[in-house]
Amino acid sequence: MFAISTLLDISVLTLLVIVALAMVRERDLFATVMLSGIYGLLSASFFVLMDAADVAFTEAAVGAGIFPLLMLTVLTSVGRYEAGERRVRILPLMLMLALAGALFAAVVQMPAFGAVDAPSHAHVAQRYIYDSPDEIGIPNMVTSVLASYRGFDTLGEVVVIFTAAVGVVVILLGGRPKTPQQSSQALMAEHKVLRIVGKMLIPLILLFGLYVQFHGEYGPGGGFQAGVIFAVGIILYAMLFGLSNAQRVVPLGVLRWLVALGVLIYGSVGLASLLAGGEYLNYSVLANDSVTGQHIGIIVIELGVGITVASAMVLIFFAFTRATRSRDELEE
Amino acid sequence: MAEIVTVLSSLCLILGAFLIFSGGLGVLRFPDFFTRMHAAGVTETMAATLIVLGLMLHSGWGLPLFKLLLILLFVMITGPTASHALAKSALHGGLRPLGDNTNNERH
Amino acid sequence: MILTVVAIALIVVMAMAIARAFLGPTIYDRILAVNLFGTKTVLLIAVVSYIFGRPDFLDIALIYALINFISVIAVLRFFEYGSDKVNEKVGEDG
Amino acid sequence: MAEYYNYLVVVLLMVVGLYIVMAQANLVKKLIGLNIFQTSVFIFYISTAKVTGGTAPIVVDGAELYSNPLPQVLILTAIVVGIATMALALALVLRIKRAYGSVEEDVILEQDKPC
Repeated sequence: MFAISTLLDISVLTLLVIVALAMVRERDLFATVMLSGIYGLLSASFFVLMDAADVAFTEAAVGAGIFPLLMLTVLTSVGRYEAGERRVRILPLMLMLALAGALFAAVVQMPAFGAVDAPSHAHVAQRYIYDSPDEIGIPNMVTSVLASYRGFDTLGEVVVIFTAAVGVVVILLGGRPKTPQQSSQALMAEHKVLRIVGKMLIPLILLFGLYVQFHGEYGPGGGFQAGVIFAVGIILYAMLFGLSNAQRVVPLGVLRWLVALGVLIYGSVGLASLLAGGEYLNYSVLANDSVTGQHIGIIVIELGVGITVASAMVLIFFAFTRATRSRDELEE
Repeated sequence: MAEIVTVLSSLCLILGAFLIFSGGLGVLRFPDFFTRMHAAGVTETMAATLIVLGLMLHSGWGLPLFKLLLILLFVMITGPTASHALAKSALHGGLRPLGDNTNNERH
Repeated sequence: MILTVVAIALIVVMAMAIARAFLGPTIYDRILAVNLFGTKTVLLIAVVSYIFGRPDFLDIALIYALINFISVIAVLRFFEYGSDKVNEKVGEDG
Repeated sequence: MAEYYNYLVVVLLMVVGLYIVMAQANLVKKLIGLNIFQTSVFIFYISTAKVTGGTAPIVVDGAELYSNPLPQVLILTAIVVGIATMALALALVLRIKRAYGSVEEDVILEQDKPC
């Protein structure tokens, strides 16, 4: 069993390097984005091989789903081919070779890959692994570290996502929309089969998102993953039935409120625990029994994370689509 | 009884692996898009079904079985749909199969 | 043992799909390769979860199956109905 | 050699990503390079988390050794933050395209030159 996991590890990593080199050479940005989709899938498979189920979950939805999607949207506006000659630049190449040499020299000084006694496993990780099932009372250690032990850090991450979404909206929806440059065309009207199958899949995706949201304490999952999956469901609807229809379902104004609401929910849990006499984001004081308190706290803040992530992703997608599409298409 | 299930499961897995490999070979070696599409589309659904079926036999009753069933369902619905949409899109985009003389814009 | 063979076959086919994605020659070949790659990833994760004895990982395979379909739709949508700049040379690229 | 293979690949990917950012003029391509760079960091962290013979850090009967959950938590949030900031960068690219009519670095620098 050990041998096969090493073999898979090495082959997946080799494929990753090959794909990355292919991306350097490729002049067609469209093909590069296709390759980056493959790159996302590969790195997610690698995370599965490294036992990082939750990370693989997120990378699957982000690296293989949303990242190529945003890139493609941008490509419809900036054009498909790179301009100019492709030449090897000597100075960056030399710099990179020097950097690679230095990093190689540093890397072989590290504890061997997979070493049980590596310093990074020695300190706080032991507590997370052996005490968290009793202290927090949930089996998924990644969720307990994310939501409880490092709750303050996660609050910061959620605020970053919120800020990025606000930034995208300000940058893209602030000015006037572009002048029309193409005829209006019924979106995906040619693909009746796709529309029908998509219509069948959307509820399943949303349901699966909810499952991931609330099952995150027991299996891989949680607010970040669920938010992205939920967003993907709504984005699928927007792609199949047009942006204006999707905006009728989730209007931009509502999304703007939701992005803020998630952060607010997260922050209020911290305030609630302050009021109950504990430290900020110390959920143990939320109920009589500390494990129950942790449960309540984690469910509520994961909900906040899910709401912010989902609405931020949808908001970003809507903003990009509006900025790259012409006016009459929006009003089809 | 247990042996029969094991043998069946192995059979499904091996057959699936073979189909996957032949499909991959077809995608790599066939001369034009539509033949490659054929190689991928035909083998993909069958191979995925066989492998998931093999895993289902392997796993026995429980939640994993249900999840595998869902995967099977998704793969069986989405695979052919994606192939159909892709082929249609290629035809619509002006690509013609090899040996099709009705429209020679690519030759 | 048999699961190992299946996993290796999947890795080999993934490599073939990468080769096709890089070679092209048409954009549709690349989309086909990405789609093929996605299905193989779903199967690889499912098989690996049994090799490792952790069927929890099946959730990940499930989400891959969904995402893979969506990315094909996305590519088709933006390729067919994107701006003329994207469509300028349908079929032959590179 | 095999026990350092992961880290060697991390270095390679990092260098490749950085090379794209430095040497290629198209802004979208630069962002793709940045993404490769970013992923190499993810791979580095997740590799350090792996313990030989360990299993995923979700409590399961009969498992004694688990991989380290801490790097996984850091990377899990970093991925989502990464896509959010990447979206911000892409939004800037769209605005640059609108303002300069191009996303090639040399063309933009040419236009910015004082006459």
